[in-house]
Amino acid sequence: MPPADTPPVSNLDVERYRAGFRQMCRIRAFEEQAIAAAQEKLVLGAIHPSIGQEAVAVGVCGNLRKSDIILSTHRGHGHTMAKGAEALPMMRELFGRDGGYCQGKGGSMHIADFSVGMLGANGVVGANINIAAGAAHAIRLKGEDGVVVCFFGDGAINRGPFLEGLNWAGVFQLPILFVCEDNGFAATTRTSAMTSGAGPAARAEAIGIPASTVEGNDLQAVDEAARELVDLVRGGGPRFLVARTYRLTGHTSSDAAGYRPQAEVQERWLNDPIENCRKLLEAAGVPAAELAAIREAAEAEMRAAKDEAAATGWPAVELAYADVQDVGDPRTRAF
Amino acid sequence: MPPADTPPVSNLDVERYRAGFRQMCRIRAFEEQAIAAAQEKLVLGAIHPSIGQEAVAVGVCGNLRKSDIILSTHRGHGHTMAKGAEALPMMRELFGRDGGYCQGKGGSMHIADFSVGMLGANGVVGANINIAAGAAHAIRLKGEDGVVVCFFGDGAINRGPFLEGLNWAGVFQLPILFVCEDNGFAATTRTSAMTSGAGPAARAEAIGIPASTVEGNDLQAVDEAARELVDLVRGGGPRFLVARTYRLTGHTSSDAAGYRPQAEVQERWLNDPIENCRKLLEAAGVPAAELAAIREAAEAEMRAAKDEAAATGWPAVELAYADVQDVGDPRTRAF
Amino acid sequence: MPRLSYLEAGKLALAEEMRRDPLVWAVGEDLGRGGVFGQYRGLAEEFGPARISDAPISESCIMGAAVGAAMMGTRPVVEMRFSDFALCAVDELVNQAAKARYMFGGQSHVPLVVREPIGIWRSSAAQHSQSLEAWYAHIPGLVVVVPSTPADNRALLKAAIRCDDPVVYMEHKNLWALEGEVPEAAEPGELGKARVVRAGGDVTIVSWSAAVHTCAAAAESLAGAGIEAEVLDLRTLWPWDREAVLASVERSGRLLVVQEAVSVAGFGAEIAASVAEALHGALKAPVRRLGAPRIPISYAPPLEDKVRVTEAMVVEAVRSMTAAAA
Amino acid sequence: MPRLSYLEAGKLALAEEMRRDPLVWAVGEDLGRGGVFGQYRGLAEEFGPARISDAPISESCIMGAAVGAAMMGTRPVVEMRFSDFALCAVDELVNQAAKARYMFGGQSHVPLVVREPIGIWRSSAAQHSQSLEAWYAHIPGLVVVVPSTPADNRALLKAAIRCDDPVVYMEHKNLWALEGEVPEAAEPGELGKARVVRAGGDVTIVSWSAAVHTCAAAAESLAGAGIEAEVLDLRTLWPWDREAVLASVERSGRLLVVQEAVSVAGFGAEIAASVAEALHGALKAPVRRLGAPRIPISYAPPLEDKVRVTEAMVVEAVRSMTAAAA
Ligand SMILES: Cc1ncc(C[n+]2csc(CCOP(=O)(O)OP(=O)(O)O)c2C)c(N)n1
Ligand SMILES: Cc1ncc(C[n+]2csc(CCOP(=O)(O)OP(=O)(O)O)c2C)c(N)n1
Ligand SMILES: [Mg+2]
Ligand SMILES: [Mg+2]
Repeated sequence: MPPADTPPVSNLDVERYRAGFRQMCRIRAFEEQAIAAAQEKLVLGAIHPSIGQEAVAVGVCGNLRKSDIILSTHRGHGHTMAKGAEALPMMRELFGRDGGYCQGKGGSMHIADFSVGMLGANGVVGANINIAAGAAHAIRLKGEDGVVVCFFGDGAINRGPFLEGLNWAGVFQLPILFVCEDNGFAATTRTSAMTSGAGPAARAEAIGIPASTVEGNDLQAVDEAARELVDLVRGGGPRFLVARTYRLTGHTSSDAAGYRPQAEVQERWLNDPIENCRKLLEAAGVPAAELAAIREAAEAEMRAAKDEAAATGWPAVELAYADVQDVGDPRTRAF
Repeated sequence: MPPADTPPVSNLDVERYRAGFRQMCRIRAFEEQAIAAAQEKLVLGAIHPSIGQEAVAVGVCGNLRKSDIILSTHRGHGHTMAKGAEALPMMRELFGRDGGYCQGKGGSMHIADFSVGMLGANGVVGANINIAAGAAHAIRLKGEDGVVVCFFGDGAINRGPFLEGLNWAGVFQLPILFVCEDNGFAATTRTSAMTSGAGPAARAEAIGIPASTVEGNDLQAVDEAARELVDLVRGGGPRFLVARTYRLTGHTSSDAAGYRPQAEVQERWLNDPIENCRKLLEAAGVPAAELAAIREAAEAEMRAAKDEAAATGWPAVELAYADVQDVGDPRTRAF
Repeated sequence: MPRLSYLEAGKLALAEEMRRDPLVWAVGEDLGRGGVFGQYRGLAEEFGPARISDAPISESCIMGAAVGAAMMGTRPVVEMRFSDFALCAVDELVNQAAKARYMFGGQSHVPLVVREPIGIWRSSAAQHSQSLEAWYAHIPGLVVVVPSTPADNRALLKAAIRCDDPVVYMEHKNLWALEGEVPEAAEPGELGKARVVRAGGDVTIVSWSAAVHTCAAAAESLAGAGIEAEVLDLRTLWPWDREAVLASVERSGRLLVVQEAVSVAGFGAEIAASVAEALHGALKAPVRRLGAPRIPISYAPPLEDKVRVTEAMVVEAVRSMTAAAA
Repeated sequence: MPRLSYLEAGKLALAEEMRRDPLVWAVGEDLGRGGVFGQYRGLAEEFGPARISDAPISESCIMGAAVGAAMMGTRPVVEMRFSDFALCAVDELVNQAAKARYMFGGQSHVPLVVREPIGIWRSSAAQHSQSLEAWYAHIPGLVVVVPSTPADNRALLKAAIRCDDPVVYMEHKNLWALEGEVPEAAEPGELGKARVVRAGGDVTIVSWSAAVHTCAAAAESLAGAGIEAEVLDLRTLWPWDREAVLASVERSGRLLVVQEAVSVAGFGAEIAASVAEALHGALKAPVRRLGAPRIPISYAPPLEDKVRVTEAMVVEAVRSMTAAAA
């Protein structure tokens, strides 16, 4: 299922999409190395790979400033990297090692890099929506011109915060772009089976947030849609974007996803966003070898990140008592 | 603002609307006596009168069987009485006296009469929506043909359970009618100021629940809409009804409602549902004196209920420890 | 020293902090018209609707948005009306606010204050009367404040607003009208310091929030009978003033904890257990707790009263503790 | 006696109760494919999708709908995946389920079971590892069950399903694979009765859930050193077996409570305080508690380990308690 109409390649901004391609390759390679590390028991906690969804993260974040803010989900590696975080401290965080973004205290599900405006993945589905609304509220209160992007999955639209956070953004006309990554699944369940009505866009519209839908495996389409929406949101009010995509792996790295037919997955692999982008660039005249080299470089980078993370020591044990709170003695445990 | 077109009175079911008129008068009189009792410090907890909204409770509940179920809100006296509860045990409950429906343990905000299918008022806005969905789920599981009606206010549509409960009802296609009483206010706040988008009906539709809107101060309109919807719901799936009305008193009996212009309130009194119904019946040939007598009888009934409640003793103190739970000793307090 | 009500003192604290720091703002239902108890009356007029902000009936978003706004450097004060309604926002408070600083490895602070009025207030029944302070004391990352006087409501709300940790700030609904002296000085109080309500050497009574006043009254009448009780008002439950409690019990040899909350697994258990652990040898009588039975709160006054700890109960408990040791 | 895993034993209990009573049903995310830990695997095949029902990601509706369905006479078993996610449904559990019977004056029961897997499981971090059993023990109306063995997971889940009260049923995630003997007899267990894991006269160790196994191992090694510890597994925290605990401590003169949860305001405080109150004169050493420090749970193993109570810590605590008294 390749994107319906491949746009004319003549006036394609090749630089822009080459960078996007590279970023998608890096995310893919990061996920692959993370999965391998999980299989080798180097990553001990659950990880939720975003393989197949890279174009959403890259297409949206490519339109943000460093000072703009994103909030992510349990499936947050792609968003984090797309917003500008580096591979090694990310990998170290997944490994729970020293020098991880969260000092090894968060792991994959709480990955964050506040220095690039990435205010955290979240272990609770939908919880980031209200937090994102509040981040946008702060921008408005301070009279700044930043934008907040809140990523969440199609499963999150059935949680209360979806309603409360969108309504909040609408009432206060906050500078926030909601991005629903509709990958068809919530864990092992087809989201459609547990969702009543026409879906995320219709719900957003009913809450007064203009919504649009985009083919999420088409980097160019996501990029263009996001550019327009981020412009509207900056200094303006909220918008909603549904990106239709597919989770090419299992829910976690240890989920074989036997609940969906092989044929379905195979067909979806034909719409791999990276391959789509590769073809687009090739058609625009970028040599295949150059694109292959970008991909290989990304893979090498992530292999190195994995190796280096594996060679990194644990965080100092005393960190267990740090950053709990300013007030009171956290060591209190037993007398 | 009287109802736009008064329907032809010729084929009006006079019996039906005389009964409805009587029920509305009883609710109104109950509320008036409850307010008086609160002023006299006979009712000690907060009460939320439903004056002005009687046609919604009566019009909807008039289409239910005794075995059908309703769930109500903090503003629940009207729903409770319309579903068939008696005035005296209701009044006793508000007074916290012996013989109250909840043995005086619940008061106004937790009034309930399970024997007529009234499964409780609720002190938490919106909490009844999920509970109602579950009640309907049980009916479906047991293969019964009952219907659940869930009443809530326009303020409740901004709480998470609105989304979660409606989605649940849609997914499982439960026999439930959601009734949103849109009285324009949530406590001292105009609901419109805190609600984004087109309102309750649009939200319900977006969640896949067909919605309709009715003039809620017109007993006949509510009755007809409810009849059609209850028929569809019985053995079928969920429906949503918005009843547009107005809270003629303050939020509680001690709220002077100074936040809204006198002129607005005065204008709204011209659309008093009881007066609307009285006119309808008079136009259909019911003598004015008969209607006045119905109203006076209702007032006398409620005065008597108030007096009798005031003359009733407190519940036995040991009841404080009853009905906590089967397991464990609730008296545990101090050693 | 001017006299203010507990409610006015809280309002003054918020106003002072808002004047001092433009990043402080408050949000909750009906705040524009003063809030449900009038704690915000007049503030919207001074600070405008953006800083004294109304909110939809969306407790989970009020709390969750405050988390995001706090991470972005503002200082939200969020109003929950009744602590019972904060149960609609527990994920936001406990999984998000309390843990964000830690789980993100110190990249962020979450300086928010959640005002959660607690306690029994005549005939408010099971969903408008709870005191769940013990819950929050159990959660790493949270500060728990339970003021009992107008002066403390001013000083501690100011401290809470300036604190970089998320603070659960529990005012007692039955104290709104209580008047008391409030120092002119606008200094914030210190979190974690108990107040000696009354000195005495025969027994240490530890309490907080409205129950402090019951204890003070009981101590007065005990004094008439020759028993000198020391009454400590903890003021904050996390951190709680372990040192002050231990020092007092070391002198008196007797501990009675008095709380309005359900006794089973209430915070009183933490204090009683801590004292029993630390001062076993110094105790002249077993530690004791008074609190509510494990029942929901009733509407009918005589039933509602069954959960109250009365002055007579405190007197009786102290008498039996002192008699036992004699 | 057949050997079953803790997970299989829970599954068997649910299947048996569903066969016995057509009004028992289960609902939660992904149940149709076995649930997140496989605790429901195969059940949808036997009972169909209406009785082993999938759910949207709507914890508050899962819980709230269960309240309504329970009031209508069915017996829902609701699955929260991780007890942490139940924090999205606290109003439904605490304000609604726990109070409905009482505040409606006995007009209704709310026979629901909430399965809330608790505890530390390697590298699951702050939002997937909590043990908040103390919270629910504090709430009138709730039953709290914390099984530690396959046999108990079968017997107590059956008891929970048959109980007319709302039950918070907390399985420990680290025990899923634990195998043990499970009696053939399909009788439900009794709520509120502790199990004597090991008899001994020198010290009483009270514990529950996974920590019981740490205590049992510690008791073994203490026995090697001539110290006989009695280990009690409470199994349920409300009701908790006060009689059994007091009787044991009366004999041993020493109490150590061991819990995985945060120690501050944990349920261990209730037990320690109760024992100190009731048996002050009989104690040969001060009561003691072991539990987690007041920090969120980390992802990195060495930091995560900082919250664990280890066998060595239990041994050390008992040694110092018995030494002190010698
Ligand atoms: C409140 C809550 N409920 C359940 C879960 C368990 N859970 C983790 S991810 C997930 C599926 C989420 O689906 P979706 O939002 O579509 O995101 P996706 O995984 O597809 O990216 C579930 C149910 C959770 N983390 N939080
Ligand atoms: C969760 C929650 N938040 C706040 C309140 C306080 N409160 C009680 S009634 C009310 C207004 C409700 O408005 P609406 O739903 O429109 O019902 P109405 O009072 O108009 O009948 C509020 C905010 C509450 N009871 N529960
Ligand atoms: Mg999804
Ligand atoms: Mg309203």
